[in-house]
Amino acid sequence: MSNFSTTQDHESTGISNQKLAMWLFLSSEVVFFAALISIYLFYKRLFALGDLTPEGLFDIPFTSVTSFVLLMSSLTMVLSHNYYEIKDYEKSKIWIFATAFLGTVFVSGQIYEYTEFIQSGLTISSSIFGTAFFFVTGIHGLHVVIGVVLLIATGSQMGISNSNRIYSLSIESLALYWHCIDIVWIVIFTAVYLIP
Amino acid sequence: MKTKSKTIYKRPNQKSKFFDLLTTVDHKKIGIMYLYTGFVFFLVGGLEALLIRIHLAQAESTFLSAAEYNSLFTVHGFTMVFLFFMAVNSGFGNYLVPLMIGARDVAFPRMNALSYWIYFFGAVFIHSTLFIGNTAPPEGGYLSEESNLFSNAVAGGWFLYQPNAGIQFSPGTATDIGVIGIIFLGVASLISAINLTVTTFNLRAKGLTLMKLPVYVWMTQVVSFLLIFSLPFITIALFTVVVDRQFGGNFYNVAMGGDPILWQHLFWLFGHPEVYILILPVFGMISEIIPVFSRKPIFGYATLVFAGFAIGFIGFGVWAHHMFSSSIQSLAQAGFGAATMIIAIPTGIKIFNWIATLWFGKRNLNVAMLFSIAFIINFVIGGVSGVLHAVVPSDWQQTDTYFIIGHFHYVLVGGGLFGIFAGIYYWFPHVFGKKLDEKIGKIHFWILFLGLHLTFLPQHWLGLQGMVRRTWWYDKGMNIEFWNLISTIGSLIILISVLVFILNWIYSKRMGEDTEFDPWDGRTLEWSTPLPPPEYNFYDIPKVKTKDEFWYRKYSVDKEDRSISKGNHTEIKKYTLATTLMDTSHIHLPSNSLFPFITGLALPFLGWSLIFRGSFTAVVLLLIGVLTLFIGIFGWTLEPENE
Amino acid sequence: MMFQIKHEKDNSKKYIQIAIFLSIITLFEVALFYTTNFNLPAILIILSFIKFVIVVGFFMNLKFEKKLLKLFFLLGFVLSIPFIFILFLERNII
Amino acid sequence: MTQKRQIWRYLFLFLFLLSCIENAPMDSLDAQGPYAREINNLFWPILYVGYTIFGIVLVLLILGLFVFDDKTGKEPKNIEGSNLLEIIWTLVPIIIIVSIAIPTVKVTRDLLKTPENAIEIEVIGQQWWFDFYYADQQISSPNLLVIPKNQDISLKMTSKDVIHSFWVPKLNGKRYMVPNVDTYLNIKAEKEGLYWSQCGEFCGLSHAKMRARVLVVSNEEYKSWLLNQTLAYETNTNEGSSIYDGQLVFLNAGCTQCHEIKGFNESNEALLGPDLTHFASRPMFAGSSLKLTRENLESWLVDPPIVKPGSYMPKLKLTEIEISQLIDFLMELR
Repeated sequence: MSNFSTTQDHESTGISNQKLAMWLFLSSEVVFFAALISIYLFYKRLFALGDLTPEGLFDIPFTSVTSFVLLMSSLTMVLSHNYYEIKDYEKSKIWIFATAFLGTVFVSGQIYEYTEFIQSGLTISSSIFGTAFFFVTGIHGLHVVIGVVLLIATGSQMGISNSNRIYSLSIESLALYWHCIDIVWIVIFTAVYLIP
Repeated sequence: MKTKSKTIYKRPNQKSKFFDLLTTVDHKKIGIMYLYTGFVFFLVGGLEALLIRIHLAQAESTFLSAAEYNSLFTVHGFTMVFLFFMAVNSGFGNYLVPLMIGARDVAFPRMNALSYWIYFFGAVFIHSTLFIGNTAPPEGGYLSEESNLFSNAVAGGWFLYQPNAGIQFSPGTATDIGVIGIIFLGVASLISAINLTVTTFNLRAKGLTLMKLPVYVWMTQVVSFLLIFSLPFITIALFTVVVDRQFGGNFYNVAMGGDPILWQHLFWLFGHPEVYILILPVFGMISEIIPVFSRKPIFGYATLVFAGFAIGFIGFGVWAHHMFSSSIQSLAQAGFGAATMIIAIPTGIKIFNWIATLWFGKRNLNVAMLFSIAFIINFVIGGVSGVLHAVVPSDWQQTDTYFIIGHFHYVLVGGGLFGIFAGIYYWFPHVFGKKLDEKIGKIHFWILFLGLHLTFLPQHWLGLQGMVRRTWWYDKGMNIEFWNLISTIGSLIILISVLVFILNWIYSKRMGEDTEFDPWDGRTLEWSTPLPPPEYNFYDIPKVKTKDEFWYRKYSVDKEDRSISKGNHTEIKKYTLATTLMDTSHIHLPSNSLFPFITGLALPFLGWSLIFRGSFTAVVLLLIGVLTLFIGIFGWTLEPENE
Repeated sequence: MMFQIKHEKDNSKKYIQIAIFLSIITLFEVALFYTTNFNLPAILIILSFIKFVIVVGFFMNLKFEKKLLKLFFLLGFVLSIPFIFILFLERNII
Repeated sequence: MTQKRQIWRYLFLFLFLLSCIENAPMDSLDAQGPYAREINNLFWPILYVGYTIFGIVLVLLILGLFVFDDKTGKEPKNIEGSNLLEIIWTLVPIIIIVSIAIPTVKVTRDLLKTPENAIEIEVIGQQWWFDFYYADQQISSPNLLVIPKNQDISLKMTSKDVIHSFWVPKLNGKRYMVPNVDTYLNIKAEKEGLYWSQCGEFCGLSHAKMRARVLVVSNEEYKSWLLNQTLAYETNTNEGSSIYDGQLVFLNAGCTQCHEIKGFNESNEALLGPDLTHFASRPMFAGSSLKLTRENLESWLVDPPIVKPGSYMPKLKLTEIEISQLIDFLMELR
């Protein structure tokens, strides 16, 4: 994923290669998550039949706190990118680790929620609701974990070397990826938790 | 890296040619590796097809058992669609697109190598189903004979309809190998699609605006969009199957309320754009070959490009024509039938544009041109039989019968394969600096043409006479042995033509007619390089003024709008050949990198760890897989860019 | 070699304000869900769409990018909408 | 069909379907019912349209290559394109497509309408045989659907395991049989006879051997058949006969776990295997893949999975004598 383009340094469309590639990947992710959520909505009418229904199970305040955490991690990410752009690498490093921290808080909240549900009997094979719920939130959780790993890797790289070192995965595409995960969680939170 | 290389392969500073192949990031070498691997799988797929055809030659034949037959046609489907056709398309795409837009390499060279290695290891992983996976009869069913090589491969048809490909009705690990293998190939195609899109939009030569791009680059661009937007559907669908089969999910578990039709929707939402992903690059190649050999520009460039986008876009709205006989309401069926017919219009525009290019041209019927013209004929036959079952009522009679098999083989073999052979005969000099022999080429063409019609035309009639698709057994009483026999003879003729082609390939690679520069008086930029092209493609990045830039460098236009040669062909040749000896210090190429190979290597281990889930080997495989993945990715990011 | 960084100014204040606005919407959303517990999903969908557009527009500053990027991102949406529509049509929910 | 039309059709028929001379039992073009005929009446004109389009393209191609190529020694004219031509070959296909689409929509809609006063018969597809259940008489006739002539039949179809597809080529198109979903297909036959049917959708190992027969009879015969099917089987009591021994073999070889014979071994819950009460009255057995003869029965009873791979009927390991006694008993089940 190097932002190094072959000997030409001019980009015909004025958008840097890496940003264009990241946005293409994000539009593919949009279709990916749209399909994911519509599978959940497709089976939604069957959820009330089983004994464990969404209304009875979901603990809305807890999940809205974790969603708020993810929303704030989006803020810290954009601050980190902002400080990186104005070459204040120390602050940028702090904020990037803050984002990674908020990300882990969100994931641990998610895992806690999973243990709650499994204890109350909802597993991936217990019912169609279980499968769909764990599938949607699981795949999103996987994306968040990958995001956190990348954040830590980039943050640590920023730490080791001096600021002008060109590491391959620039802050910008990482910020775009993280925001994408966040807005997808906004939609999942509404579709899975709030809509009856 | 100052290397004066006469041909692509010689890289003095590489320890060995083999190591260079593992670490290359040159778009040309990756393209050639795609083509070679794709062609190997074409032979494997062709062998499977032959076994099926020999089995079906006579009624009630016991040449193959049911399990072997089901595995054969499934692996034949996977191999031909994913491992041969998509590989050859992205091989041509990787090789030609940077050359046609005047770039030295793709936007992300190492990502390009990564997409090849993920494809390669995905292909190895899928074909491991022949040795590792095991299919068993559905729970409660019995199987009399023991399983052998083929009979334990994935056996659910290439679109793995649920719940038949679910855990209850095809237990065993073979289907999982097929499913996970396709996820890997999807990732490979997605990466190469993004790579080519960024290359096409960002790395064009000076003055090469979007409307001056060669039609082939446009078609590869439409394919990249189709890939980017249709692969998520298949990835999600295959994830649901992995969850269902491996972790006891209930997506398609009918007892828990799962709905198998959801799988069909998800699969065919990818399935139909997929067939346009296969055929559009071939449209692009034909639109490059016909103008060169009728020595006049492509007719109606803008409408051709627009028609390509129209096919791509409407391709997303027609997927349910694979499901007419399912229980979707009549409104949806009529709607999808109409939408399928609408796609025939842009395809018709394209075909009439090619024919119009032929008119008033100075024809040169060499082998590439023969293949292109045969492509048009076969594609129209395939298109017509396609429209026949876009008509919903007649599709109820024809779906899942041999009529459909006749249709898509006409379009894929008659259309796709002929187009790819046209591309091979046309660009072979560009890759190897030698021309494929015309005489053997013509023999190859006519035998293939005969074999195609003998094999697949009768299949239309078999379909109408009630021969259902995927039957390993048909009775004598069904009176359809005659045409099955003809079809088998036809498939043997196709085998002969492929052997003739291999002979031509081996012969011409050594004793072929030597070509230094621009053998066909080409029109697009890739012919302005010395053949075979050096590592850096263009000594100086070309300045583009008009469409068909290379043609108008050699010809000017008189008042009668005819081109007159500027007589500078030999000077251009001398200059371009001289550039290979000049100092190339001002050119800086990305260095080789082993990490794409390592990252690709990790994937089969992750896949096999899922297959052997629950045993100790699974843990070992998982460790190896995760370890190699981490080494690959972190090594990649820490690797200095431009050394 | 690195693509020149255009905007130099530090607009972290702006981002914080946007974040505050977003959190207000989230609070409003959850409050809405609790107080009335009505099941009119339309409001919830609109609110989440607003949040979606804000994050994409400002945090990912798609608003200030070239037209081509917007086209690519929009194409992703356009091609996922028929999917949802047809799925519901097939289950004759719509 | 007017005489002229007939000749015209056979000309194309010859060109397109050389093998239609001897009758293929599953030939979807030889329609015996109104629905299949309506589909064919739509198929033939569109086929002719397809021919003409292919003919035009072929002619244009040959002309372009051999007649209208540029004969002046110089380079050909650089014709970039002509808007007029583009408009023509966009509008003409649109007209053709619309002229095909309108009848398609019409025929699709009225073929999907359920006819009034139709007899409803349930069809249950399971791995590798069809079961036709006549609800009002509570009789099930595996592999053989008996219907009266000129009578609308509405088939209410479902599946017990995977997706199958019921298809009688000479009567109507095929329709999926989806587990837990009722799909409907209406058929109507105008001529008495035995029509072949085969499962359309790939459903596993013995998909090719999942077949059925549709027997079209006159109304009286239909009623007498229904009556006969409702009769139970009276067990044969004289010990000497081999039928009696066959009954014993049937009882203790475990056949009763899967098969039910009314009057002999009643069982209330649904069993895996087909109902054998009137086994011998049907011309075919084992998913209509074997004709009802002693040799076929023998080869089937010796090792079912060889005949139908993956079959749910295990290899019973019966001795020669037991098998022949069992066959005598089965032949009694008229």
